[in-house]
Amino acid sequence: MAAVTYDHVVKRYTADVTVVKDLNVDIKDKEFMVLVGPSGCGKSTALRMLAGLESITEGQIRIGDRVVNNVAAKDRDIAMVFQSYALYPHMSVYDNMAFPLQMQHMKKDEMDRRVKNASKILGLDPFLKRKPRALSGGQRQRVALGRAIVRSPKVFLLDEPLSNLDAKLRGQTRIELQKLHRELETTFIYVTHDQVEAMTMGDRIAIMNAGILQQVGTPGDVYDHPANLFVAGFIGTPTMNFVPVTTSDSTAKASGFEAKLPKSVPAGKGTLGFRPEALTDRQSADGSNLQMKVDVVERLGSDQYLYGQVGSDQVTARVDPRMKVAPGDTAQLGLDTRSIHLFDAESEVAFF
Amino acid sequence: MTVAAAAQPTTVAARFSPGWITQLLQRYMLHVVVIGLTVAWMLPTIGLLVSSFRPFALTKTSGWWTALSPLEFTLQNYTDVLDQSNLGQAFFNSFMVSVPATVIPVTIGAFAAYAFAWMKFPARNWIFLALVGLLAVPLQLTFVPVLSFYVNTLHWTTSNLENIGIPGLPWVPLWLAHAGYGLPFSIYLLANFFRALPSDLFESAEIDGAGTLTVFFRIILPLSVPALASLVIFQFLWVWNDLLVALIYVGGAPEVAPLTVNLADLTTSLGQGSNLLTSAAFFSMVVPLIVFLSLQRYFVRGILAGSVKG
Amino acid sequence: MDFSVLLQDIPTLLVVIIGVPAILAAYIVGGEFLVRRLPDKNRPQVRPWIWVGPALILVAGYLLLPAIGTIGQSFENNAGNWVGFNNYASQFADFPQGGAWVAIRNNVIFWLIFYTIFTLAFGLVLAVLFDRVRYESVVKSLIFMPMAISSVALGIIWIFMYQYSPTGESQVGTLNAIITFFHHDPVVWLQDQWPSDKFNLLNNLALIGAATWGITGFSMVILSAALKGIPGELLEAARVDGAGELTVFRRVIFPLMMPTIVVVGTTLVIFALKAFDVVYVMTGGNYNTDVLAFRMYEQLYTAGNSGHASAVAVILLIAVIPVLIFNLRQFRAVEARR
Amino acid sequence: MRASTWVRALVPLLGVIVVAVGCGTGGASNAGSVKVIAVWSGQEQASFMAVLKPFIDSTGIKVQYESTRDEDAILKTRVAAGNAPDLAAAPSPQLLTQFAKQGKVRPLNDAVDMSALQSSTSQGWIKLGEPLNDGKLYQIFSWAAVKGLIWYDPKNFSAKNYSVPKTWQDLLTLQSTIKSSGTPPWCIAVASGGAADGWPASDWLKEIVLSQAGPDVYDKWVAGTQTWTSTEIKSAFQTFGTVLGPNDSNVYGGKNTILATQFGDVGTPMFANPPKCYMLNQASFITTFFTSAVPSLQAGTDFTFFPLPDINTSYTGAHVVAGDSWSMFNDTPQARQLIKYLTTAQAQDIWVKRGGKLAVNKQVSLDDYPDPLSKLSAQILVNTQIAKYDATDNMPADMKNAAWKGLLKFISNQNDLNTILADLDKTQKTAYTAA
Repeated sequence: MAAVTYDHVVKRYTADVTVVKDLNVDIKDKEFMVLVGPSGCGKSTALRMLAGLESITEGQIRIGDRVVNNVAAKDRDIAMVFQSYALYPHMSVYDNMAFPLQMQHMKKDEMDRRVKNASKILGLDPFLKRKPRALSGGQRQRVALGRAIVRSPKVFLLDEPLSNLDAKLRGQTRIELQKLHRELETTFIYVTHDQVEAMTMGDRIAIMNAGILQQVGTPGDVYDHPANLFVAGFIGTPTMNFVPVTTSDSTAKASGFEAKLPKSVPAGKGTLGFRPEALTDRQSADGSNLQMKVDVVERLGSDQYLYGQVGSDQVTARVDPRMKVAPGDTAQLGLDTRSIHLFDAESEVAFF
Repeated sequence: MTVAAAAQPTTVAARFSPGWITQLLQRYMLHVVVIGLTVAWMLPTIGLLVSSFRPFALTKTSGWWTALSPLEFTLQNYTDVLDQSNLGQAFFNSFMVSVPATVIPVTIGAFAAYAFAWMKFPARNWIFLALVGLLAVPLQLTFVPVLSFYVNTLHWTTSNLENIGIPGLPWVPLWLAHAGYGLPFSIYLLANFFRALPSDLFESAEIDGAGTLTVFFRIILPLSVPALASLVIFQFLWVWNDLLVALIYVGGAPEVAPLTVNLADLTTSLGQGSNLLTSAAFFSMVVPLIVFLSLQRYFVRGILAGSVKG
Repeated sequence: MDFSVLLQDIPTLLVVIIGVPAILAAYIVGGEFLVRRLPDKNRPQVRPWIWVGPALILVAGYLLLPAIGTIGQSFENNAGNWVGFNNYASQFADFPQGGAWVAIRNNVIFWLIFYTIFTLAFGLVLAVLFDRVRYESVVKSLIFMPMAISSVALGIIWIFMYQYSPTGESQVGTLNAIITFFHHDPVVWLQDQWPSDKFNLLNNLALIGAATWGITGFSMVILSAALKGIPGELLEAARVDGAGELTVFRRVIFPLMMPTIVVVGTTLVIFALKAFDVVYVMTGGNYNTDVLAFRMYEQLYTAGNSGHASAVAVILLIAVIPVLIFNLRQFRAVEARR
Repeated sequence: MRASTWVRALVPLLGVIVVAVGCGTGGASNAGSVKVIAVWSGQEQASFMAVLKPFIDSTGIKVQYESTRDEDAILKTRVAAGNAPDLAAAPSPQLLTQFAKQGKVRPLNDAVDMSALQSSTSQGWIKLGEPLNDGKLYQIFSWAAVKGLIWYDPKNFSAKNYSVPKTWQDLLTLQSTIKSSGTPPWCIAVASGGAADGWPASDWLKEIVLSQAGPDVYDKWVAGTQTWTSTEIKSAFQTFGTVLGPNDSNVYGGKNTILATQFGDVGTPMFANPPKCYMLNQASFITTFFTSAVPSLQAGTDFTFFPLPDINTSYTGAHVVAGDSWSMFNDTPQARQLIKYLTTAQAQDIWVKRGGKLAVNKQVSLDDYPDPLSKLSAQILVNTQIAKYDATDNMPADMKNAAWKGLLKFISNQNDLNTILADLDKTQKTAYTAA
């Protein structure tokens, strides 16, 4: 229902502690935007500035067309789900969900209608009279969602809402959240440190590191065209292989192999990046083949990962599960040069 | 638990130890320890209670535990207190003193503790420290300056306040005095408690549209019931049992003097009538105990459980 | 005896019981109402002062200003003339038995250590033990009972407990009765010269014991509330992890209760430094049981020497400073964790 | 909820208060009143109220009486803060003398009828009321007690054929006779509930100083010009030592019992069967303690007293007395009326009849005393040739306290005498200038 814009936003605690540096993001209306990054990267601070829980040192945050820098949290028409859920322990589930509506002095029947509606969506009907302590973790999480839903806010803020759930429940809730996003047709801004959540849920992902926005894009974009070494390494499991290389024209020479580059680059030092799935047991057409001394073999059923040495570099490969290989073997592998990346050694920015 | 664990030396098991004895010991050890400690703790009070029912002459020559043989009990000490003191008026006065002198510092203290715990303002920590430091000021030193402020600046004395005729007015200086003396402790205790509340709750409420007042009245206060209950009890006890501050600020006139003053007057300046103090002590304990017992249920387990933990 | 006055005046009582909280609530609501009239920017600057204002005014009036006056007076004689550090010099004269030395020793060593540790330890042990029985509320009320006893009555009870009759006579005091039951000579608890007549420990401990008995209910109740704030799952988790009960207590319960223990401990340390009632009622500071607060009282009211009294009070205030530093660290740590 | 809601909720509450305030019982009493502070509570308070009743009935003046055990603290605070009572009575004139020095109390020369006072009260008592020696009367005495009475159980004495000693030597002989019979001669108890511990021992010392060294030394001692280390005072301590015996062996239970026993319980061992001691020294008020501890005791048959024999015969008939003195802080007509009333025989007689006090006013008839013993002590009071006021009570409070504490130390270890006296000299140097 509203776009959100971060416009040169800076958050500084003291002169030398800056946690968010010049953040520029446009979040479109009804978009599911995920802010992802390692802990301490400033993503939560960015969200809390939007929520109005932290002051903005420099720049502007806009919800729709309205600059909200000096608008009180309650007047920003947002709802937030906390990592800890922040349920009021002394209030029943119903009262927890009705609380924000009471704050708006809503008519009792309208309030009732909304709470009932939300509780139906979330399957909380049987628990309305209970106190939070009598609920399971998943139920509490849904109450926290319900409290956000009832307000029909312009923007939904979610601060690592799944991190207190177990793995199975987390998977389910991920799907429920996406459904909810579709049903509510509202802007969602979701903060997480888990790139899987980011990849699976986000319409777009904004990756942050050390207070600096690294890249914004769809999950596919970010995966296939990481803007820099950090993004490349952060997104995807197992992580991308990074091999130091010396480039000249359109070849890159590593310690154990040579790879043909799709584009010619200036001669010099760089880091070659390729995902495990780019290194397979199929021989490469352009001759970028290499030999790996296998240390560990991981069979996952659908896939088989090989961890080993290529030259003096540690590398991971994803091969056909039927390939027969044992630790200590030397495997013949081919590199798919169409999906390799090269990063500048100094700036770590991607050439391609 | 610790005691139960320690009370089972392993060396005994090697010699003679049918399993059920050890188990029995283990099972009842806790109760034996708990009840034993409680009884030991009550011994002085029991002694006083028994003595209060014994004829005065006997308490001088034999211990209270001999009271059963020969069985010699009397209600004399209690009836004497009822006859000699003006208990009705004194109880009333004590309530008139204690209730506001508890409510004022706890409420004002809660306001301030909220600010100290959750608002930012200059010199916050230093002011807070100064408050804790002021806990150590001996009250006796403050009497003259404070009282002369009342008398010389405000021209307030108990009797002219009484003459205005507004109910409770003669006690106002005493209320404020108890508030002033009780506030550092109130603020210290409550601020530490408030500070320990999870910040997510307030932030969530803030986003939900709750103002400062709503957060205070609808979230902080309900969540702080155990701390508030303890504080109410302590402040009430302190005021109820106070003698010196009452004597300084309202004096010993029977129309205004609280129970403590009244009961202290049972003995003469030379100490005659000290037998009455045993029974008087029980009269003065009744109300504090009722207050404690009625607030006891608020010390419940885990009021924060389920709020922010996964 | 006439209780009718109690009934007659109940409307007055009600007015006060309702009126006082109403005025306080009106103040804060009104204050907040005014704050909201302010521009957005100024609200966070003004609001805290509305909330702390009444407390600061009362504390300043009743404690701070008199305390400042006390510091000034400690450098003056009774006539109000500046005497420099003379008042302090006379407190620190004649080490170790003269001036305020005995009081300082008793407060800063005996009371501070034994009173604080006894009370905290008893409170903690009782809170933990009682937490595990179903009749908790009953035993807790019984332990709490001494709190309801005024200091004067407490003195009477313990004078009773410590009463001494000569060896061979029947003992009226409870403790001596127990001791003589085991064929030991009765002990003169409050005058005893143990371990030596210049360094009496036993009678100081006897006083501290009486005070501890009175205050343990306080530490038990607060510590018990903190104990109940520890989520059960955490303890279960620790037990599942194979921790014994002692380990659970040492590694889980104790650290989680630490903030509360600090609060109670701080309060007790200050109570220990301010110890007065028990000494006043039971020994009058005789037999080397003097304490600072009592010495101050004597200097102020008996000797009528406000300079000396103020100097003693200032010594007492200075003794609190380490506690304050500890507290400052503590809440800086809490702040950092947020 | 917004602020406005809270405001709306509060309006009715405030209304209640305003109405209540409006309905408050207004109006002050116009008859006039006197505020009085004294230490009398319990039975003593009842007696004082009985004294006041005729005054209130006849004048219509309301007397607001406050009693406090902690008179030093309360009165000093109130006076310093400017909230003094109109009248105060103190058991120790020193407190009131301090206020006289500070100019806080009003001279009474105009307030009372001096000629009437002089005819009804002996000059000694009036003189005591002029502590500043400026010819102004600051204190008026109403009731008194005689100190230095040796109490004994006549049945015990006759059973053993002991006779009442007439001379100091007789007393010492009796003392050793009793001791050799296997029972300690004396009971002494000096505890007084904390702060006042030790005063009963000072009764012994004062009596000895007066009777052994004479009134001049006594006066100088009170005034702070006679040092504690002087031979006179030191030998008074030593004489007290001969009463206590080596290591307090003349006293029941020795030092532990002396120090640990409340002064009111001093008589209990004497009335035991067989008696555990034969004599004790206390003021006239001790009888009420006897009878409350052992209700069956009869004055005269179960206990009686003889005055402490003269130590030095040149001071024969010297006695230490104590009494309640009055001062006026606010000169109001009502206060004047009341203090005048309190000097009258009519007023003093009321308490005398109720027991426990002796009248200072000579016009109170000896026949009004309720029992033979109080009559006897009243007679001593009237016939005393050298009446001296309680010395420690007349010393500055700091000195008084130090003296009490010094006596406690002396009882616990008589060998420390020199140190104790030297310490007392130190206090003497500061105490008299401080106040």
